[in-house]
Amino acid sequence: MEALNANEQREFAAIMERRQMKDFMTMYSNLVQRCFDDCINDFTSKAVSSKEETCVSRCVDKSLKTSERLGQRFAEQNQAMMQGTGQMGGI
Amino acid sequence: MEALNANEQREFAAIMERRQMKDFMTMYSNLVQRCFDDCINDFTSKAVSSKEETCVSRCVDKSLKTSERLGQRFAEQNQAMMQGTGQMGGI
Amino acid sequence: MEALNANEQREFAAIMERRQMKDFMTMYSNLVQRCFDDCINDFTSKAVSSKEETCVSRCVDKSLKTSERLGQRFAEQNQAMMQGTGQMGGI
Amino acid sequence: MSFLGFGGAAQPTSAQKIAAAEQELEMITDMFNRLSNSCTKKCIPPDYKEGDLNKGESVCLDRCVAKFFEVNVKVSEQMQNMQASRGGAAGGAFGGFGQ
Amino acid sequence: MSFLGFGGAAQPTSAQKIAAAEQELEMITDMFNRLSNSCTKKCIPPDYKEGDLNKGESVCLDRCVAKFFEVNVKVSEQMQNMQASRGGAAGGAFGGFGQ
Amino acid sequence: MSFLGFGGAAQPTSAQKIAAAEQELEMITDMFNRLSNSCTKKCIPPDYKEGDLNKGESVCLDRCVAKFFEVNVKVSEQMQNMQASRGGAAGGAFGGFGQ
Repeated sequence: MEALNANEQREFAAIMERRQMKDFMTMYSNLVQRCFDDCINDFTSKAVSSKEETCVSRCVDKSLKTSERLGQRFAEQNQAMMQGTGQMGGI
Repeated sequence: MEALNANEQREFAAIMERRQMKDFMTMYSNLVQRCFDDCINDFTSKAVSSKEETCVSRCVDKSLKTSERLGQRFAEQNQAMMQGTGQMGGI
Repeated sequence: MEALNANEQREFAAIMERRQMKDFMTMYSNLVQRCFDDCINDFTSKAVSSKEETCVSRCVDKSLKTSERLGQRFAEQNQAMMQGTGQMGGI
Repeated sequence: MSFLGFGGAAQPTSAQKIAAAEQELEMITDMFNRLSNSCTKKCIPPDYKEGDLNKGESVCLDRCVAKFFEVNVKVSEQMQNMQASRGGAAGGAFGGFGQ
Repeated sequence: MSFLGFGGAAQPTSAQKIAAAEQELEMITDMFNRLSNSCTKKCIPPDYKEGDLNKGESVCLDRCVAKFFEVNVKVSEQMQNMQASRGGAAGGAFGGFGQ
Repeated sequence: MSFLGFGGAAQPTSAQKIAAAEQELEMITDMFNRLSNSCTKKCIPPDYKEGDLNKGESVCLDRCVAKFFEVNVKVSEQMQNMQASRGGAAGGAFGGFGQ
Protein backbone atom coordinates (compact mmCIF):
# COMPACT_ATOMS: atom_id res chain seq x y z
CA MET A 1 0.00 0.00 0.00
CA GLU A 2 2.95 2.33 0.57
CA ALA A 3 3.50 2.47 -3.17
CA LEU A 4 0.27 4.31 -4.06
CA ASN A 5 0.93 7.71 -5.67
CA ALA A 6 -1.15 10.83 -5.04
CA ASN A 7 -3.75 10.04 -7.70
CA GLU A 8 -4.09 6.46 -6.58
CA GLN A 9 -4.43 7.55 -2.96
CA ARG A 10 -7.25 9.91 -3.92
CA GLU A 11 -9.07 7.13 -5.75
CA PHE A 12 -8.54 4.74 -2.86
CA ALA A 13 -9.86 7.34 -0.39
CA ALA A 14 -13.04 7.61 -2.47
CA ILE A 15 -13.49 3.85 -2.35
CA MET A 16 -12.99 3.86 1.41
CA GLU A 17 -15.57 6.59 1.83
CA ARG A 18 -18.15 4.57 -0.07
CA ARG A 19 -17.43 1.66 2.25
CA GLN A 20 -17.81 3.64 5.45
CA MET A 21 -21.59 3.90 5.46
CA LYS A 22 -21.87 0.17 4.78
CA ASP A 23 -19.43 -0.65 7.58
CA PHE A 24 -21.32 1.60 9.97
CA MET A 25 -24.57 -0.15 9.07
CA THR A 26 -23.05 -3.56 9.71
CA MET A 27 -21.66 -2.35 13.03
CA TYR A 28 -25.06 -1.01 14.01
CA SER A 29 -26.89 -4.20 13.01
CA ASN A 30 -24.42 -6.37 14.89
CA LEU A 31 -24.90 -4.19 17.96
CA VAL A 32 -28.69 -4.48 17.84
CA GLN A 33 -28.53 -8.22 17.32
CA ARG A 34 -26.04 -8.82 20.13
CA CYS A 35 -27.95 -6.74 22.67
CA PHE A 36 -31.27 -8.24 21.63
CA ASP A 37 -29.92 -11.79 21.85
CA ASP A 38 -28.30 -11.21 25.24
CA CYS A 39 -31.00 -9.10 26.91
CA ILE A 40 -34.40 -10.13 25.56
CA ASN A 41 -35.52 -13.51 26.81
CA ASP A 42 -39.00 -12.99 28.18
CA PHE A 43 -41.84 -13.35 25.71
CA THR A 44 -44.78 -13.22 28.11
CA SER A 45 -45.31 -9.63 26.96
CA LYS A 46 -44.77 -7.74 23.70
CA ALA A 47 -43.24 -4.71 25.44
CA VAL A 48 -39.62 -4.46 26.51
CA SER A 49 -39.51 -4.48 30.33
CA SER A 50 -37.55 -1.87 32.29
CA LYS A 51 -35.11 -4.58 33.35
CA GLU A 52 -34.55 -5.53 29.72
CA GLU A 53 -34.22 -1.89 28.77
CA THR A 54 -31.47 -1.37 31.34
CA CYS A 55 -29.70 -4.44 30.04
CA VAL A 56 -29.87 -3.19 26.43
CA SER A 57 -28.58 0.23 27.42
CA ARG A 58 -25.59 -1.21 29.28
CA CYS A 59 -24.98 -3.67 26.47
CA VAL A 60 -24.76 -0.84 23.93
CA ASP A 61 -22.50 1.12 26.23
CA LYS A 62 -20.20 -1.78 26.96
CA SER A 63 -20.12 -2.99 23.37
CA LEU A 64 -19.02 0.42 22.09
CA LYS A 65 -16.31 0.61 24.74
CA THR A 66 -15.22 -2.92 23.92
CA SER A 67 -15.04 -2.10 20.24
CA GLU A 68 -13.06 1.07 20.93
CA ARG A 69 -10.53 -0.75 23.09
CA LEU A 70 -10.20 -3.63 20.64
CA GLY A 71 -9.72 -1.12 17.82
CA GLN A 72 -6.87 0.59 19.68
CA ARG A 73 -5.08 -2.65 20.52
CA PHE A 74 -5.64 -3.99 17.04
CA ALA A 75 -4.14 -0.86 15.48
CA GLU A 76 -1.12 -1.09 17.78
CA GLN A 77 -0.51 -4.74 17.04
CA ASN A 78 -1.05 -4.22 13.34
CA GLN A 79 1.42 -1.32 13.38
CA ALA A 80 3.97 -3.41 15.27
CA MET A 81 3.55 -6.29 12.86
CA MET A 82 3.94 -4.04 9.83
CA GLN A 83 7.23 -2.81 11.27
CA GLY A 84 8.33 -6.39 11.57
CA THR A 85 8.94 -6.40 15.30
CA GLY A 86 6.10 -8.79 16.03
CA GLN A 87 6.31 -7.84 19.69
CA MET A 88 4.53 -5.28 21.82
CA GLY A 89 5.62 -4.15 25.26
CA GLY A 90 4.66 -5.53 28.56
CA ILE A 91 1.08 -6.32 29.53
CA MET B 1 -37.33 5.93 -1.55
CA GLU B 2 -40.61 7.74 -2.16
CA ALA B 3 -38.78 10.24 -4.38
CA LEU B 4 -37.96 7.77 -7.20
CA ASN B 5 -39.56 8.77 -10.52
CA ALA B 6 -40.95 6.30 -13.03
CA ASN B 7 -37.64 5.69 -14.81
CA GLU B 8 -35.80 5.23 -11.55
CA GLN B 9 -38.46 2.88 -10.28
CA ARG B 10 -38.09 0.75 -13.41
CA GLU B 11 -34.33 0.56 -12.95
CA PHE B 12 -34.73 -0.27 -9.27
CA ALA B 13 -37.21 -3.02 -10.09
CA ALA B 14 -34.66 -4.57 -12.45
CA ILE B 15 -32.06 -4.55 -9.68
CA MET B 16 -34.50 -6.19 -7.29
CA GLU B 17 -35.29 -8.88 -9.81
CA ARG B 18 -31.62 -9.76 -10.17
CA ARG B 19 -31.43 -10.06 -6.39
CA GLN B 20 -34.41 -12.34 -6.03
CA MET B 21 -32.79 -15.52 -7.30
CA LYS B 22 -29.83 -14.93 -5.01
CA ASP B 23 -32.09 -14.33 -2.02
CA PHE B 24 -34.04 -17.48 -2.77
CA MET B 25 -30.80 -19.46 -2.94
CA THR B 26 -29.67 -18.13 0.41
CA MET B 27 -33.05 -18.93 1.92
CA TYR B 28 -32.88 -22.46 0.55
CA SER B 29 -29.32 -23.03 1.79
CA ASN B 30 -30.17 -21.72 5.25
CA LEU B 31 -33.15 -24.05 5.35
CA VAL B 32 -31.08 -27.10 4.42
CA GLN B 33 -28.40 -26.21 6.93
CA ARG B 34 -30.82 -25.58 9.78
CA CYS B 35 -32.74 -28.81 9.26
CA PHE B 36 -29.56 -30.81 8.77
CA ASP B 37 -28.02 -29.37 11.94
CA ASP B 38 -31.13 -29.93 14.03
CA CYS B 39 -32.19 -33.35 12.72
CA ILE B 40 -29.09 -35.31 11.70
CA ASN B 41 -27.04 -36.47 14.65
CA ASP B 42 -26.52 -40.16 14.11
CA PHE B 43 -23.48 -41.15 12.05
CA THR B 44 -23.56 -44.90 12.59
CA SER B 45 -25.00 -45.19 9.08
CA LYS B 46 -24.63 -43.22 5.86
CA ALA B 47 -28.34 -43.27 5.11
CA VAL B 48 -30.88 -40.87 6.57
CA SER B 49 -33.13 -42.85 8.96
CA SER B 50 -36.92 -42.62 8.78
CA LYS B 51 -36.92 -40.81 12.12
CA GLU B 52 -34.47 -38.25 10.76
CA GLU B 53 -36.48 -37.93 7.58
CA THR B 54 -39.63 -37.11 9.55
CA CYS B 55 -37.70 -34.54 11.53
CA VAL B 56 -36.34 -32.89 8.37
CA SER B 57 -39.78 -32.80 6.80
CA ARG B 58 -41.35 -31.15 9.85
CA CYS B 59 -38.39 -28.79 10.14
CA VAL B 60 -38.89 -27.60 6.55
CA ASP B 61 -42.61 -27.24 7.14
CA LYS B 62 -42.23 -25.35 10.39
CA SER B 63 -39.39 -23.17 9.13
CA LEU B 64 -41.41 -22.01 6.14
CA LYS B 65 -44.39 -21.23 8.37
CA THR B 66 -42.11 -19.42 10.80
CA SER B 67 -40.60 -17.38 8.01
CA GLU B 68 -44.04 -16.52 6.63
CA ARG B 69 -45.31 -15.36 10.03
CA LEU B 70 -42.16 -13.38 10.76
CA GLY B 71 -42.40 -11.76 7.33
CA GLN B 72 -45.97 -10.65 7.99
CA ARG B 73 -45.18 -9.20 11.42
CA PHE B 74 -42.02 -7.59 10.13
CA ALA B 75 -43.90 -5.90 7.29
CA GLU B 76 -46.53 -4.61 9.72
CA GLN B 77 -43.98 -3.24 12.15
CA ASN B 78 -41.96 -1.74 9.35
CA GLN B 79 -45.07 -0.09 7.95
CA ALA B 80 -46.01 1.26 11.37
CA MET B 81 -42.51 2.61 11.92
CA MET B 82 -42.43 4.29 8.52
CA GLN B 83 -45.66 6.06 9.43
CA GLY B 84 -44.00 7.29 12.57
CA THR B 85 -46.41 5.69 15.01
CA GLY B 86 -43.85 3.26 16.37
CA GLN B 87 -46.67 1.32 18.01
CA MET B 88 -48.76 -1.67 16.95
CA GLY B 89 -52.01 -2.70 18.54
CA GLY B 90 -52.54 -5.16 21.24
CA ILE B 91 -50.92 -8.56 21.50
CA MET C 1 -22.50 -25.29 -17.53
CA GLU C 2 -21.67 -27.89 -20.18
CA ALA C 3 -22.95 -25.52 -22.85
CA LEU C 4 -20.13 -22.94 -22.54
CA ASN C 5 -18.10 -22.61 -25.75
CA ALA C 6 -14.33 -22.08 -25.83
CA ASN C 7 -14.50 -18.29 -25.54
CA GLU C 8 -16.98 -18.46 -22.72
CA GLN C 9 -14.88 -21.04 -20.92
CA ARG C 10 -11.86 -18.76 -21.14
CA GLU C 11 -13.81 -15.85 -19.69
CA PHE C 12 -15.21 -18.05 -16.94
CA ALA C 13 -11.72 -19.31 -16.08
CA ALA C 14 -10.56 -15.70 -15.67
CA ILE C 15 -13.45 -15.04 -13.27
CA MET C 16 -12.60 -18.14 -11.28
CA GLU C 17 -8.98 -17.09 -11.03
CA ARG C 18 -9.96 -13.72 -9.56
CA ARG C 19 -12.06 -15.54 -6.98
CA GLN C 20 -9.32 -17.92 -5.92
CA MET C 21 -7.29 -15.45 -3.87
CA LYS C 22 -10.43 -14.32 -2.09
CA ASP C 23 -11.48 -17.89 -1.36
CA PHE C 24 -8.03 -18.70 -0.03
CA MET C 25 -8.17 -15.67 2.25
CA THR C 26 -11.56 -16.71 3.62
CA MET C 27 -10.28 -20.24 4.17
CA TYR C 28 -7.25 -18.91 6.00
CA SER C 29 -9.31 -16.56 8.19
CA ASN C 30 -11.75 -19.30 9.08
CA LEU C 31 -8.84 -21.53 10.03
CA VAL C 32 -7.28 -18.91 12.31
CA GLN C 33 -10.61 -18.16 13.94
CA ARG C 34 -11.51 -21.79 14.53
CA CYS C 35 -8.16 -22.70 16.05
CA PHE C 36 -8.08 -19.53 18.15
CA ASP C 37 -11.61 -20.15 19.44
CA ASP C 38 -10.96 -23.79 20.25
CA CYS C 39 -7.43 -23.52 21.69
CA ILE C 40 -7.03 -20.14 23.39
CA ASN C 41 -8.95 -19.89 26.62
CA ASP C 42 -6.47 -18.68 29.20
CA PHE C 43 -6.10 -14.93 29.54
CA THR C 44 -3.89 -14.79 32.62
CA SER C 45 -0.98 -14.05 30.28
CA LYS C 46 -0.60 -12.24 26.95
CA ALA C 47 1.66 -14.91 25.49
CA VAL C 48 0.44 -18.13 23.88
CA SER C 49 1.46 -21.04 26.16
CA SER C 50 3.22 -24.11 24.80
CA LYS C 51 0.10 -26.16 25.50
CA GLU C 52 -1.98 -23.72 23.50
CA GLU C 53 0.62 -23.71 20.73
CA THR C 54 0.46 -27.49 20.44
CA CYS C 55 -3.32 -27.31 20.30
CA VAL C 56 -3.21 -24.67 17.53
CA SER C 57 -0.72 -26.68 15.51
CA ARG C 58 -2.83 -29.85 15.71
CA CYS C 59 -5.96 -27.86 14.98
CA VAL C 60 -4.43 -26.48 11.76
CA ASP C 61 -3.23 -29.93 10.81
CA LYS C 62 -6.53 -31.63 11.51
CA SER C 63 -8.60 -28.86 9.92
CA LEU C 64 -6.67 -29.08 6.66
CA LYS C 65 -7.05 -32.86 6.60
CA THR C 66 -10.73 -32.52 7.40
CA SER C 67 -11.19 -30.02 4.60
CA GLU C 68 -9.32 -32.23 2.15
CA ARG C 69 -11.42 -35.27 3.01
CA LEU C 70 -14.66 -33.31 2.88
CA GLY C 71 -13.61 -31.86 -0.47
CA GLN C 72 -13.03 -35.33 -1.92
CA ARG C 73 -16.35 -36.72 -0.68
CA PHE C 74 -18.17 -33.59 -1.76
CA ALA C 75 -16.74 -33.83 -5.26
CA GLU C 76 -17.74 -37.50 -5.50
CA GLN C 77 -21.26 -36.88 -4.30
CA ASN C 78 -21.60 -33.86 -6.54
CA GLN C 79 -20.39 -35.90 -9.49
CA ALA C 80 -22.81 -38.70 -8.69
CA MET C 81 -25.68 -36.26 -8.36
CA MET C 82 -24.86 -34.57 -11.66
CA GLN C 83 -25.02 -37.97 -13.35
CA GLY C 84 -28.44 -38.40 -11.91
CA THR C 85 -27.72 -41.54 -9.92
CA GLY C 86 -28.10 -39.82 -6.57
CA GLN C 87 -26.43 -42.81 -4.94
CA MET C 88 -22.86 -43.62 -3.98
CA GLY C 89 -21.56 -47.04 -3.18
CA GLY C 90 -21.12 -48.65 0.09
CA ILE C 91 -19.82 -46.95 3.19
CA MET D 1 -34.09 3.67 7.39
CA SER D 2 -35.32 6.94 8.63
CA PHE D 3 -35.22 6.05 12.32
CA LEU D 4 -31.45 5.95 12.09
CA GLY D 5 -31.43 9.67 11.55
CA PHE D 6 -29.71 9.64 8.16
CA GLY D 7 -30.82 11.40 5.05
CA GLY D 8 -30.29 15.07 4.40
CA ALA D 9 -28.14 16.63 1.63
CA ALA D 10 -29.83 18.35 -1.30
CA GLN D 11 -30.83 17.20 -4.82
CA PRO D 12 -29.30 13.76 -5.30
CA THR D 13 -28.77 12.38 -8.81
CA SER D 14 -30.76 9.46 -10.20
CA ALA D 15 -27.85 7.08 -9.62
CA GLN D 16 -27.54 8.23 -6.02
CA LYS D 17 -31.26 7.85 -5.39
CA ILE D 18 -31.25 4.32 -6.84
CA ALA D 19 -28.15 3.39 -4.87
CA ALA D 20 -29.78 4.72 -1.70
CA ALA D 21 -32.95 2.73 -2.40
CA GLU D 22 -30.85 -0.37 -3.01
CA GLN D 23 -28.93 0.18 0.21
CA GLU D 24 -32.18 0.64 2.11
CA LEU D 25 -33.54 -2.59 0.66
CA GLU D 26 -30.33 -4.41 1.58
CA MET D 27 -30.44 -3.10 5.11
CA ILE D 28 -34.07 -4.10 5.57
CA THR D 29 -33.31 -7.57 4.20
CA ASP D 30 -30.33 -7.88 6.52
CA MET D 31 -32.43 -6.75 9.47
CA PHE D 32 -35.10 -9.32 8.63
CA ASN D 33 -32.51 -12.07 8.38
CA ARG D 34 -31.08 -11.19 11.78
CA LEU D 35 -34.53 -10.98 13.34
CA SER D 36 -35.44 -14.34 11.79
CA ASN D 37 -32.35 -15.89 13.21
CA SER D 38 -32.85 -14.52 16.71
CA CYS D 39 -36.60 -15.09 16.96
CA THR D 40 -36.38 -18.63 15.59
CA LYS D 41 -33.73 -19.48 18.20
CA LYS D 42 -35.78 -17.91 20.98
CA CYS D 43 -39.20 -19.26 20.02
CA ILE D 44 -38.88 -22.52 18.07
CA PRO D 45 -37.48 -25.54 19.92
CA PRO D 46 -35.29 -27.58 17.52
CA ASP D 47 -37.00 -30.91 18.12
CA TYR D 48 -39.82 -30.54 15.57
CA LYS D 49 -42.54 -32.65 17.17
CA GLU D 50 -44.94 -31.23 14.62
CA GLY D 51 -44.74 -29.34 11.35
CA ASP D 52 -47.20 -26.65 12.39
CA LEU D 53 -46.55 -23.67 14.60
CA ASN D 54 -48.45 -24.12 17.84
CA LYS D 55 -50.18 -21.29 19.68
CA GLY D 56 -47.28 -20.63 22.06
CA GLU D 57 -44.72 -20.50 19.27
CA SER D 58 -46.87 -18.18 17.18
CA VAL D 59 -47.41 -15.72 20.01
CA CYS D 60 -43.74 -15.86 20.91
CA LEU D 61 -42.78 -15.00 17.31
CA ASP D 62 -45.20 -12.05 17.23
CA ARG D 63 -43.86 -10.63 20.47
CA CYS D 64 -40.30 -11.29 19.43
CA VAL D 65 -40.73 -9.18 16.29
CA ALA D 66 -42.31 -6.35 18.30
CA LYS D 67 -39.47 -6.45 20.82
CA PHE D 68 -36.82 -6.55 18.11
CA PHE D 69 -38.19 -3.34 16.62
CA GLU D 70 -38.42 -1.71 20.04
CA VAL D 71 -34.80 -2.61 20.82
CA ASN D 72 -33.82 -1.27 17.42
CA VAL D 73 -35.43 2.09 18.19
CA LYS D 74 -33.85 2.23 21.66
CA VAL D 75 -30.37 1.45 20.38
CA SER D 76 -30.78 4.04 17.64
CA GLU D 77 -31.87 6.69 20.16
CA GLN D 78 -29.02 5.88 22.50
CA MET D 79 -26.45 6.16 19.73
CA GLN D 80 -27.92 9.47 18.54
CA ASN D 81 -27.74 10.83 22.08
CA MET D 82 -24.14 9.73 22.39
CA GLN D 83 -23.27 11.24 19.05
CA ALA D 84 -24.99 14.50 20.00
CA SER D 85 -23.18 14.72 23.34
CA ARG D 86 -19.85 13.93 21.69
CA GLY D 87 -20.60 16.32 18.88
CA GLY D 88 -19.37 13.95 16.20
CA ALA D 89 -19.14 10.45 14.83
CA ALA D 90 -18.98 7.62 17.34
CA GLY D 91 -16.61 4.71 16.86
CA GLY D 92 -13.13 4.62 15.46
CA ALA D 93 -11.33 3.25 12.45
CA PHE D 94 -12.64 -0.24 13.13
CA GLY D 95 -16.32 -0.50 13.66
CA GLY D 96 -17.38 -4.14 13.50
CA PHE D 97 -18.96 -5.86 16.46
CA GLY D 98 -18.84 -9.38 15.13
CA GLN D 99 -21.94 -11.47 15.40
CA MET E 1 -27.76 -26.97 -9.54
CA SER E 2 -30.08 -29.08 -11.53
CA PHE E 3 -31.66 -30.86 -8.57
CA LEU E 4 -33.27 -27.57 -7.58
CA GLY E 5 -35.39 -27.76 -10.68
CA PHE E 6 -34.15 -24.54 -12.27
CA GLY E 7 -32.92 -24.04 -15.78
CA GLY E 8 -35.20 -23.85 -18.74
CA ALA E 9 -35.73 -20.78 -21.03
CA ALA E 10 -34.34 -20.83 -24.56
CA GLN E 11 -31.08 -19.56 -26.12
CA PRO E 12 -29.33 -17.55 -23.43
CA THR E 13 -26.64 -15.02 -24.39
CA SER E 14 -22.96 -15.54 -23.61
CA ALA E 15 -23.12 -13.11 -20.70
CA GLN E 16 -26.12 -14.93 -19.27
CA LYS E 17 -24.45 -18.32 -19.63
CA ILE E 18 -21.31 -17.08 -17.89
CA ALA E 19 -23.33 -15.41 -15.14
CA ALA E 20 -25.25 -18.65 -14.64
CA ALA E 21 -22.01 -20.66 -14.46
CA GLU E 22 -20.66 -18.16 -11.95
CA GLN E 23 -23.81 -18.37 -9.87
CA GLU E 24 -23.67 -22.14 -9.95
CA LEU E 25 -20.05 -22.07 -8.81
CA GLU E 26 -20.92 -19.67 -5.99
CA MET E 27 -23.77 -21.84 -4.87
CA ILE E 28 -21.66 -24.97 -4.85
CA THR E 29 -18.93 -23.16 -2.89
CA ASP E 30 -21.51 -21.90 -0.41
CA MET E 31 -22.94 -25.38 -0.05
CA PHE E 32 -19.50 -26.82 0.57
CA ASN E 33 -18.78 -24.18 3.20
CA ARG E 34 -22.00 -24.95 5.03
CA LEU E 35 -21.41 -28.68 4.84
CA SER E 36 -17.85 -28.18 6.14
CA ASN E 37 -19.13 -26.18 9.02
CA SER E 38 -21.82 -28.66 9.98
CA CYS E 39 -19.80 -31.83 9.51
CA THR E 40 -16.79 -30.46 11.36
CA LYS E 41 -18.99 -29.56 14.32
CA LYS E 42 -20.66 -32.96 14.28
CA CYS E 43 -17.58 -35.13 13.72
CA ILE E 44 -14.45 -33.38 15.04
CA PRO E 45 -14.20 -32.82 18.81
CA PRO E 46 -12.53 -29.44 19.48
CA ASP E 47 -9.84 -30.76 21.82
CA TYR E 48 -7.26 -31.76 19.19
CA LYS E 49 -5.50 -34.60 20.98
CA GLU E 50 -3.82 -35.39 17.68
CA GLY E 51 -3.25 -33.71 14.33
CA ASP E 52 -4.45 -36.67 12.28
CA LEU E 53 -8.00 -37.73 11.59
CA ASN E 54 -8.66 -40.98 13.38
CA LYS E 55 -10.77 -43.78 11.92
CA GLY E 56 -13.96 -42.75 13.71
CA GLU E 57 -13.67 -39.14 12.63
CA SER E 58 -12.96 -40.09 9.01
CA VAL E 59 -15.94 -42.39 8.77
CA CYS E 60 -18.14 -39.81 10.46
CA LEU E 61 -17.09 -37.17 7.89
CA ASP E 62 -17.82 -39.52 4.98
CA ARG E 63 -21.29 -40.35 6.28
CA CYS E 64 -21.94 -36.74 7.15
CA VAL E 65 -21.31 -35.67 3.53
CA ALA E 66 -23.58 -38.42 2.23
CA LYS E 67 -26.34 -37.41 4.64
CA PHE E 68 -25.97 -33.73 3.81
CA PHE E 69 -26.56 -34.48 0.14
CA GLU E 70 -29.50 -36.71 0.96
CA VAL E 71 -31.10 -34.01 3.12
CA ASN E 72 -30.49 -31.51 0.33
CA VAL E 73 -32.38 -33.71 -2.13
CA LYS E 74 -35.23 -34.30 0.32
CA VAL E 75 -35.65 -30.60 1.10
CA SER E 76 -35.56 -29.80 -2.60
CA GLU E 77 -38.26 -32.40 -3.34
CA GLN E 78 -40.45 -31.20 -0.51
CA MET E 79 -40.25 -27.60 -1.69
CA GLN E 80 -41.02 -28.60 -5.26
CA ASN E 81 -44.06 -30.52 -4.08
CA MET E 82 -45.24 -27.55 -2.05
CA GLN E 83 -44.69 -25.22 -4.97
CA ALA E 84 -46.56 -27.56 -7.28
CA SER E 85 -49.53 -27.89 -4.91
CA ARG E 86 -49.64 -24.13 -4.39
CA GLY E 87 -49.20 -23.53 -8.11
CA GLY E 88 -46.67 -20.79 -7.60
CA ALA E 89 -43.66 -19.43 -5.77
CA ALA E 90 -43.38 -20.29 -2.10
CA GLY E 91 -42.29 -17.73 0.43
CA GLY E 92 -43.08 -14.05 0.64
CA ALA E 93 -41.28 -10.76 0.33
CA PHE E 94 -38.83 -11.79 3.00
CA GLY E 95 -37.21 -15.10 2.52
CA GLY E 96 -34.17 -15.43 4.76
CA PHE E 97 -34.00 -18.12 7.39
CA GLY E 98 -30.98 -16.87 9.26
CA GLN E 99 -28.22 -19.27 10.07
CA MET F 1 -0.87 -8.57 4.68
CA SER F 2 2.79 -9.11 4.39
CA PHE F 3 3.01 -11.84 7.03
CA LEU F 4 1.02 -14.09 4.74
CA GLY F 5 3.91 -14.15 2.35
CA PHE F 6 2.14 -12.66 -0.61
CA GLY F 7 3.28 -9.79 -2.75
CA GLY F 8 5.92 -10.12 -5.43
CA ALA F 9 5.44 -9.70 -9.20
CA ALA F 10 6.84 -6.64 -10.95
CA GLN F 11 5.35 -3.23 -11.91
CA PRO F 12 1.62 -3.49 -11.27
CA THR F 13 -0.77 -1.06 -12.93
CA SER F 14 -2.65 1.65 -11.01
CA ALA F 15 -5.85 -0.38 -11.10
CA GLN F 16 -4.04 -3.43 -9.75
CA LYS F 17 -2.42 -1.43 -6.96
CA ILE F 18 -5.74 0.08 -5.92
CA ALA F 19 -7.45 -3.30 -6.06
CA ALA F 20 -4.68 -4.75 -3.91
CA ALA F 21 -5.00 -1.93 -1.38
CA GLU F 22 -8.74 -2.47 -1.32
CA GLN F 23 -8.31 -6.20 -0.80
CA GLU F 24 -5.82 -5.56 1.99
CA LEU F 25 -8.28 -3.19 3.67
CA GLU F 26 -11.06 -5.75 3.34
CA MET F 27 -8.92 -8.46 4.82
CA ILE F 28 -7.87 -6.31 7.76
CA THR F 29 -11.50 -5.34 8.38
CA ASP F 30 -12.53 -8.98 8.23
CA MET F 31 -9.74 -9.93 10.61
CA PHE F 32 -10.82 -7.23 13.05
CA ASN F 33 -14.43 -8.40 12.90
CA ARG F 34 -13.42 -11.97 13.65
CA LEU F 35 -11.14 -10.89 16.48
CA SER F 36 -13.93 -8.71 17.91
CA ASN F 37 -16.30 -11.59 17.82
CA SER F 38 -13.93 -14.04 19.47
CA CYS F 39 -12.54 -11.68 22.12
CA THR F 40 -15.97 -10.35 23.09
CA LYS F 41 -17.21 -13.92 23.58
CA LYS F 42 -14.14 -14.84 25.61
CA CYS F 43 -13.87 -11.69 27.76
CA ILE F 44 -17.29 -10.04 28.15
CA PRO F 45 -19.95 -11.96 30.11
CA PRO F 46 -23.37 -11.36 28.50
CA ASP F 47 -25.15 -10.24 31.66
CA TYR F 48 -24.22 -6.54 31.54
CA LYS F 49 -24.22 -5.68 35.24
CA GLU F 50 -22.60 -2.38 34.31
CA GLY F 51 -22.04 -0.32 31.17
CA ASP F 52 -18.34 0.18 31.75
CA LEU F 53 -15.55 -2.27 31.09
CA ASN F 54 -14.09 -3.37 34.42
CA LYS F 55 -10.39 -3.95 34.99
CA GLY F 56 -10.56 -7.70 34.44
CA GLU F 57 -12.48 -7.36 31.18
CA SER F 58 -10.10 -4.68 29.88
CA VAL F 59 -7.00 -6.73 30.58
CA CYS F 60 -8.62 -9.80 29.07
CA LEU F 61 -9.39 -7.87 25.86
CA ASP F 62 -5.80 -6.61 25.61
CA ARG F 63 -4.34 -10.07 26.05
CA CYS F 64 -6.91 -11.55 23.69
CA VAL F 65 -5.83 -9.21 20.89
CA ALA F 66 -2.16 -10.02 21.48
CA LYS F 67 -2.88 -13.75 21.43
CA PHE F 68 -5.02 -13.46 18.31
CA PHE F 69 -2.12 -11.88 16.45
CA GLU F 70 0.31 -14.47 17.76
CA VAL F 71 -1.96 -17.32 16.63
CA ASN F 72 -2.29 -15.61 13.26
CA VAL F 73 1.48 -15.58 12.84
CA LYS F 74 1.84 -19.20 13.96
CA VAL F 75 -0.85 -20.44 11.60
CA SER F 76 0.71 -18.47 8.77
CA GLU F 77 4.14 -19.96 9.47
CA GLN F 78 2.77 -23.47 9.70
CA MET F 79 0.98 -23.14 6.37
CA GLN F 80 4.06 -21.72 4.70
CA ASN F 81 6.13 -24.64 5.99
CA MET F 82 3.57 -27.10 4.71
CA GLN F 83 3.44 -25.39 1.35
CA ALA F 84 7.23 -25.37 1.14
CA SER F 85 7.51 -29.07 2.00
CA ARG F 86 4.77 -29.95 -0.46
CA GLY F 87 6.30 -27.67 -3.04
CA GLY F 88 3.00 -26.22 -4.13
CA ALA F 89 -0.42 -24.89 -3.23
CA ALA F 90 -2.12 -26.49 -0.24
CA GLY F 91 -5.80 -27.33 -0.31
CA GLY F 92 -7.92 -28.51 -3.16
CA ALA F 93 -10.79 -27.27 -5.24
CA PHE F 94 -12.84 -26.56 -2.12
CA GLY F 95 -11.15 -24.49 0.48
CA GLY F 96 -13.71 -23.20 2.98
CA PHE F 97 -13.50 -24.14 6.64
CA GLY F 98 -16.84 -22.78 7.72
CA GLN F 99 -16.97 -20.79 10.89
